[in-house]
Amino acid sequence: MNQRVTRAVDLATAAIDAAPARSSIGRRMIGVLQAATANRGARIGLGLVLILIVTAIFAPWIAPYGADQMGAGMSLMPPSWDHWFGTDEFGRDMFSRVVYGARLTIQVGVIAVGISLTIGTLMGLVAGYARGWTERILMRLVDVVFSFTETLIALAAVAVLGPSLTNAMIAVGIAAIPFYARIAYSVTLVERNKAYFSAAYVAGAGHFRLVFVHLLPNIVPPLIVVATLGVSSAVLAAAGLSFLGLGAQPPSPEWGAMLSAGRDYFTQASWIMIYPGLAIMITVLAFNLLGDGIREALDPKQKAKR
Amino acid sequence: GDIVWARDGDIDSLDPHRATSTLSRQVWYQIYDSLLEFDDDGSVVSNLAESWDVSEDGTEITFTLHDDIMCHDGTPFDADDVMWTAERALFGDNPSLTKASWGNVSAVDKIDSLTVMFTLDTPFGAFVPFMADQFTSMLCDSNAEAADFGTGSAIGTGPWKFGSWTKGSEIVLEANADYVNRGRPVDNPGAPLADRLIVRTMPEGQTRVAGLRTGELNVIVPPIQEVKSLQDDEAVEVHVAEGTGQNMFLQFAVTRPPFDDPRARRAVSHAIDKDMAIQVVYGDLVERQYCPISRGVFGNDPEFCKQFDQDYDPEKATELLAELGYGPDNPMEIILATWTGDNRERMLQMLQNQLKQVNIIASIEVMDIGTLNARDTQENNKTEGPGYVDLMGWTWFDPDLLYLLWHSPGAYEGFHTPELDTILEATRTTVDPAEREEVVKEAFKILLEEAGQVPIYTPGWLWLYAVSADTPGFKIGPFNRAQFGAMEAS
Amino acid sequence: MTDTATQAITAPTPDTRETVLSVQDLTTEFRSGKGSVRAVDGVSFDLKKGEILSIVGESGSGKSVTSLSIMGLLPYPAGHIAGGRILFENRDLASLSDREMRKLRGAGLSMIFQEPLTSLNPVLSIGRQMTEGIMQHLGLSKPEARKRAVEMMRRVSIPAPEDRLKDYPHQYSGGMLQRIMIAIAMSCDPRVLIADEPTTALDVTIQAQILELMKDLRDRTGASIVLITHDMGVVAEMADRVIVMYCGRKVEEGPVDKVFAGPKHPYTIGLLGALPVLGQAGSVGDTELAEIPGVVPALDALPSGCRFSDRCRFATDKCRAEDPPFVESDPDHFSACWHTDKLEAHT
Amino acid sequence: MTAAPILELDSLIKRFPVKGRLFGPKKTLAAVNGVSLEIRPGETLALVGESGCGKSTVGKTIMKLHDPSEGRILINGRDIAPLSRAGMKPVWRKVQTIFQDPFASLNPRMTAGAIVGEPLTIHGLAKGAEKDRIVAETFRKVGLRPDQMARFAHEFSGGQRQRLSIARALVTEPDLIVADEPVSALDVSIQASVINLLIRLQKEMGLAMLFISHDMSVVEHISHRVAVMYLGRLVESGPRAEIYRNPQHPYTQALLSAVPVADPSLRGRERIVLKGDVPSPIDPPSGCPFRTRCPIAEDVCATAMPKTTTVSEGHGVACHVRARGLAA
Amino acid sequence: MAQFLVQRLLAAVLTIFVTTIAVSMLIHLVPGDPVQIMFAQSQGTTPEQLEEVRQRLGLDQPLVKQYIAYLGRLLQGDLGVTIRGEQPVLQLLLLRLPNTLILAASALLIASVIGLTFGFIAAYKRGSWLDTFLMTTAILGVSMPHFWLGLILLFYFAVHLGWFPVAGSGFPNLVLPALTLGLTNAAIIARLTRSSMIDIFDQDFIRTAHAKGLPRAMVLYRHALRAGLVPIVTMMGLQFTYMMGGAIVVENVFGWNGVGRMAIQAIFQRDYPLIQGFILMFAIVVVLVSILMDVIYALLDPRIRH
Ligand SMILES: Nc1ncnc2c1ncn2[C@@H]1O[C@H](COP(=O)(O)OP(=O)(O)OP(=O)(O)O)[C@@H](O)[C@H]1O
Ligand SMILES: Nc1ncnc2c1ncn2[C@@H]1O[C@H](COP(=O)(O)OP(=O)(O)OP(=O)(O)O)[C@@H](O)[C@H]1O
Ligand SMILES: [Mg+2]
Ligand SMILES: [Mg+2]
Repeated sequence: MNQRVTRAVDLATAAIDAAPARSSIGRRMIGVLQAATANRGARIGLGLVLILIVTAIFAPWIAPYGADQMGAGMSLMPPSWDHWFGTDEFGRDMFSRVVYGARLTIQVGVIAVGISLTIGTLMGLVAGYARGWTERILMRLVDVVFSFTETLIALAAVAVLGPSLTNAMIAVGIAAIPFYARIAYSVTLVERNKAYFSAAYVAGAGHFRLVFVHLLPNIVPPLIVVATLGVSSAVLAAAGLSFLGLGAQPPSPEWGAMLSAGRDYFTQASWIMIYPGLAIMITVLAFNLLGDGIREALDPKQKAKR
Repeated sequence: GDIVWARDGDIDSLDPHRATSTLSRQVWYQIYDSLLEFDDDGSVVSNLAESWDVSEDGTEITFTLHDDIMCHDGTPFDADDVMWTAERALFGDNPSLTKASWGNVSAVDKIDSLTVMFTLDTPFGAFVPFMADQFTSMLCDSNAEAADFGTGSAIGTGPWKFGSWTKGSEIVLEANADYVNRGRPVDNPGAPLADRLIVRTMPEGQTRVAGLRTGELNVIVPPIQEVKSLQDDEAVEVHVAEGTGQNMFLQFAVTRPPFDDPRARRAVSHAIDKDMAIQVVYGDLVERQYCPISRGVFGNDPEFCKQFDQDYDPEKATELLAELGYGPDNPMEIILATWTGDNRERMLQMLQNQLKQVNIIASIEVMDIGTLNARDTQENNKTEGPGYVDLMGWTWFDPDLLYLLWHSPGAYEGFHTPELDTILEATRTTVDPAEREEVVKEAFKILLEEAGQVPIYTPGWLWLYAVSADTPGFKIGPFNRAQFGAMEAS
Repeated sequence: MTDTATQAITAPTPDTRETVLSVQDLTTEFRSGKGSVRAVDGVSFDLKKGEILSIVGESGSGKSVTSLSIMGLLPYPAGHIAGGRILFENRDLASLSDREMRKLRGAGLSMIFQEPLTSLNPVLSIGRQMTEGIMQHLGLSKPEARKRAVEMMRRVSIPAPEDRLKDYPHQYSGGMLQRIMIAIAMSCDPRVLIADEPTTALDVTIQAQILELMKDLRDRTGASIVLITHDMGVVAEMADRVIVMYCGRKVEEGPVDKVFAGPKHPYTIGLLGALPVLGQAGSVGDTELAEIPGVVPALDALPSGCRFSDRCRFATDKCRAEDPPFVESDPDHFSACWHTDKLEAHT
Repeated sequence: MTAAPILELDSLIKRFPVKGRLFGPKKTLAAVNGVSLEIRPGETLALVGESGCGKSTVGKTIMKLHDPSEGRILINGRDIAPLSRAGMKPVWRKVQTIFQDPFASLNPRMTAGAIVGEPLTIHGLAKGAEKDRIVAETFRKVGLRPDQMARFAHEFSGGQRQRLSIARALVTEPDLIVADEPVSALDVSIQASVINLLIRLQKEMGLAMLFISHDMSVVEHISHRVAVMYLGRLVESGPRAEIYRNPQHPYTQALLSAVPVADPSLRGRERIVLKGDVPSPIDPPSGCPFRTRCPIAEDVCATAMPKTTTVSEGHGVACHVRARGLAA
Repeated sequence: MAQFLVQRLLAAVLTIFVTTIAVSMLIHLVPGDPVQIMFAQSQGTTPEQLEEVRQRLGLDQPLVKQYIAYLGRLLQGDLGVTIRGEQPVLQLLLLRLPNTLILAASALLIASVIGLTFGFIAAYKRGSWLDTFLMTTAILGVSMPHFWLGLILLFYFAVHLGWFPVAGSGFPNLVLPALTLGLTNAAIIARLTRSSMIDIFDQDFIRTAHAKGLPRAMVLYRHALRAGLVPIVTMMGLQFTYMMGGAIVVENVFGWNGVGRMAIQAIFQRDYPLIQGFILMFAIVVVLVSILMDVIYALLDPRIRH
């Protein structure tokens, strides 16, 4: 993940500049997306992500039953016309639960990545800009935390906060901070060594202008590309925690938690376990494809190879 | 041959003073004996002690030991061992975690080599049955010489000798060839039939079932979902523990509306169809519970309790709610909490569904037990917030449990009344069984009428055993005591 | 520690020498997202024995692609030769198998690249990188190959070569690495050395050393050199003959003195005019450098007709409509321009 | 050229700490090691030398992008070495810079107009329409069209970007421009137009310019005076004609002779080809830094650092051997 | 090289030092009274007992004092005793650590063999159908939650087909968990190997090797692989820590008796001394592995060796 992402950053930094959009960062990102969708994988990924988002937003309209509605069918019914994904032990419609689960997944992705992206970016930015002691202490700390791997940090966070989906999201978010901080830091170092930064500096620009007008807009876009890949890790990690019972608790239709509950029925009703697992996998796949696609689209070398 | 018994977790310690988990208790029971035992009816009978005597005022209890008991290491078991155990548990620098349950023991005295006397400050009705509990397992004083007692060695007098413990994985127990059964409710007067009893930790339920089917395992704790198919399986016998001492009940945050009003609590009780919920979630594997303490525990009397509880009656519930101003336009919103595991969250989902029928909107919160315990106390200290109901469970072999739970301030600082306090104090000081039963029932009456505690079922954890049919002889004694003495190895 | 060297222009007597490498109508294409682009378009030239032929042109004009095409080292699978022939000692390289081609590379046909540091494997010792080719092509044993390597290093003036064999590239300076590269390329006595901007990454004083060395080697071994550069100065110093490329096309070719004295293509004129020449400056601001307006067009957006037409001050409608042919406008001096006649006055 | 110097460097030293042994003595790298020079209004001084000799470090130190380790930097007679960032602000208005890399020197997230106008905002020189007017005018001055103000940097070619950099440097009407290899990343044809522009602007606006370059031909074309650096030190400096016609230092001579001349008829000329490589500035040779490659080095060169001797008016050289020759 | 290693060692010591601070303070981050939470599941504990534990853990002392005492105990190898069962934490951890290491190492072996081979082939054949196939498989593998893959393997191969024993701790029991962990990571390694080998194949020195006329195999193995090994080994070091993280989850799926399974139980039981010990030990293992990787890295890369 690591190197893959560092590479993504390099490419993104280089190539977002060259992306054919006109004005704002937002439009530039759209330009990147457009470029990315020249890539088949990215198109599939984007399509799946859109489906996921639509599913999450319109869950009540899409799902034929309520997420917790018992007796929607008989319990442990195999997939059928009425219950596409079958029913669980309470006769709840698995399809509806998976659909509602999309909401939680989006929530996990947004909140966890939001936490790590925001805090990580700020830490990296400050460390890269400030230099000296601030830099050394911040980055040393980041290095230390980084060496623990995300799983351990997430576990420690849940151990302290106690198991719940909210805490799992926070834990996953915290765990990924060093990752974003490092990337933000290295991008900041690269950017601040570019001549445009020096030019602004010798034009007499103040700290605020240097950080927020010159550096931030230049480090955010590559980080957003990275965050796309980050969503997949976050979703996976949070589902893992839920699976272990450290995240979402039943009856929450969180996919990891559903898997965890479903495994008791595996021999009798394998569909209870199959569909949530597939849902996780497809979601993660979608973000991976999208992230990879963007990265590849931005990579002039890769492009030339195809 | 070996008997292999697979469970979902490991013991915490071999030392009965250092842990409290059921998983640990089950294993201690194989290694150690207590002074007394429970027979199949849950009555206290003699065991290591061939007789016991309670003084008139109930403060002096004297035990007389059999004179031919041998410890696993070959030393005789006598009054010194009892003294060593009791002093370690009560007066050592690191007393037993369950010290409080022993009552106010002020002194333990060795009368002679086979007689020991416990002196209590105040009479304590639960003391005698407690002497049949695993927490009072009798340890041999030769344990004092082992540096790793509790973690790597354990010397008792029970049917199985401790062999080895690979933590997290398995415990090997060897048959005690010299064992003489003096009180255990099992059909074998002497040494166990099998050579070894291997207790394995296997967290995944499905793999335990698979292991049982392949013959790798002889006794397993089956996942509830699989019980039906195991029961139908010729090659497997499913044993369901009856007197487990465990009970599951609802309790409320009673210090604020709506559940400071008994009517609200009764409404909840009326609204839930306990039988139906049990049926859906557990099938016929758990027993409906009517009393505040579990069936099989002293004082339990379903017929008595039924007079005071609130059976399923949605209309009544609606009525009560209406009295309190709740209705379809103004539904009561509450939190329904429990802790993880054993299908309890499924139970809550049933209750949630039923409460909805009478316009009580419950949101479910499932947390870990530690959080839940803290949360309950916290909820009782809050003056604001939605109503809070908790599906809680406790295990005890004696109605003294009620004292722990409901005598003010109470385990969770929840429901208590001055009247109940007085009665609960009496349950402790009344020693005569018949009189004690009376006071216990008085406590039941208050708890049930006030709906301070709404009993639902007797169930819990590790109370199902699936045993392969080619290794017969397995039995569960009362309070979930697995008996392997008469079991044949494969 | 002095080394002043004097050179006379080895005035080549062309035509009489045999042709070792003949590139005929070479066309190389790159597949890209939307189709393919022609990086080299119909380039031909002959390289005589002992000759130094220079190819010049601005960035992107197709110099490197030409050399990689000859070596058969085009990036796979994007780049491929779409037309033409390359004859090395009268053998058509296209007809060779991969194995035969590998036998040829490094032995008959060598190449060195622009960046000496990245052109050597950072994790293998210099000795190993020097000897492996020798062992491969000359069939020498390891100790023999080492001896040969040491000798080659001595020839390119690496001090204490025995000791430095076990060193790794990062322990060498840029100039030394380029000398090592040359030593490797020359170690199997190639008949042709293709040097793709061998001095662009180096400082002038180092560049002078390297150019000196290459000339010296040519004189000693009689190898032919294709020297690719964008620096007209280097061409003037080194080449016997020069080819000027623009957008994948050859626009001018001729003996070096003729081309410098009387360029026959507006692009060459522009290049020469734009270049400040040492010793020819008046006082500051007196002489403006000639500017070539506009920028080199992208290969997928070439103007119609002459590719230089949109930047050329002589361009007429004809230029914008029709591709000028590559013709001999002077004996041995070729160019592709409709208006060769008009140019004279401007040089 | 008799006006007071606009920039004066007095024994400027810039050392960088280098990662040395963990427990050994702390090492430093003297990128600039005692450089003194001056630039007068309307004058272009070229600073030449090979890669790594410290040219850019001189430029950056003047701009206070690095703090000098020792020595004085006088701008219009005032030492800016001790100034804080705030104190530098008015100085930066009068001293501007142009960088080498046309792609990195413009913020890709800002429009061309915003980039050029930013110094005006920062120094509070102009706002709104007034600012736009000045920016547009500056655009014209450097040969760009004002209608290109709304474009982003990536929409410009390399040469145009360099023009934007120049525009940004000019917009506050500075007295001095430090141009660090402003043309070396450009193709020949584009390079020519930027050089022409710089010469024109310098003349028209009476700018003083420090022109950093490694290209002796370009330098000859653009500068009034030339200073030659080797390993952090000035080895020779003087009026352009003097340096090119009458170089004294063996390094200057070698440098000039090594430049390939685009004239085949000159091939036969005598050339000095130096042996060996530039030593590392971390462990510079004792005495004269050039002695390891010097064709005329003597024993004294290994022991003492030569002092600058005047060859003629404004032409100085730091060489033991030449100094002796000149004295004789 | 010695200097490089000394630097790494110092960084490692610092990391561990910071970890000890974090670990010792962990318990104070717990919302509420940690001692009460720890004993929430034990019935009949008296306030005096809680007070006693509080004293034993030093929670009544000022923070700095607590930390110094904690460090003092650590230096004597005393990680305290568990709340449940009062067992020595260090002993419990050391007993299970080998199991986790065996699992992670076998998984790494599987992942490396598969990942390196497939990644190398895909890079070499880039653009071909084989590349597309391998990389599609790999991205599916990367997106597959390993707890899910584990469950499916478990139920299918062990429960359903009965090919592997479901209980015990011998070699046959290792197969499925190691495969689960190995396969998902093989996908990651394959992707990383591919991209770093593609980078290598594009390097100038590979072109030089071809230009020298070396046989293809020699270029591929001596030049490309040898150079590619350096980044790949670094990546494997990281991978090992991921494996350790992944092992936590996989151990729980397969009931493998490693530290991970114990850690999750400890979290459920709020056994803070055990959790603290686990985190510390995990950090130390990770740090040691990364030092080991640094050594290998230094041995492989002459730029560092000298
Ligand atoms: N791998 C490639 N894929 C696609 N196009 C390429 C590739 N390599 C080169 N080209 C294109 O071929 C054209 C010629 O490139 P080439 O490298 O030969 O130029 P050059 O004359 O060597 O320039 P430079 O002076 O920058 O080295 C360029 O327009 C370039 O974009
Ligand atoms: N920030 C820095 N930290 C450490 N060393 C530096 C730093 N900047 C420059 N140096 C070193 O100082 C020396 C002089 O560098 P400088 O960039 O001034 O050279 P230059 O003459 O501009 O070279 P070039 O022609 O390559 O731009 C070099 O050895 C360089 O490695
Ligand atoms: Mg090239
Ligand atoms: Mg520089």
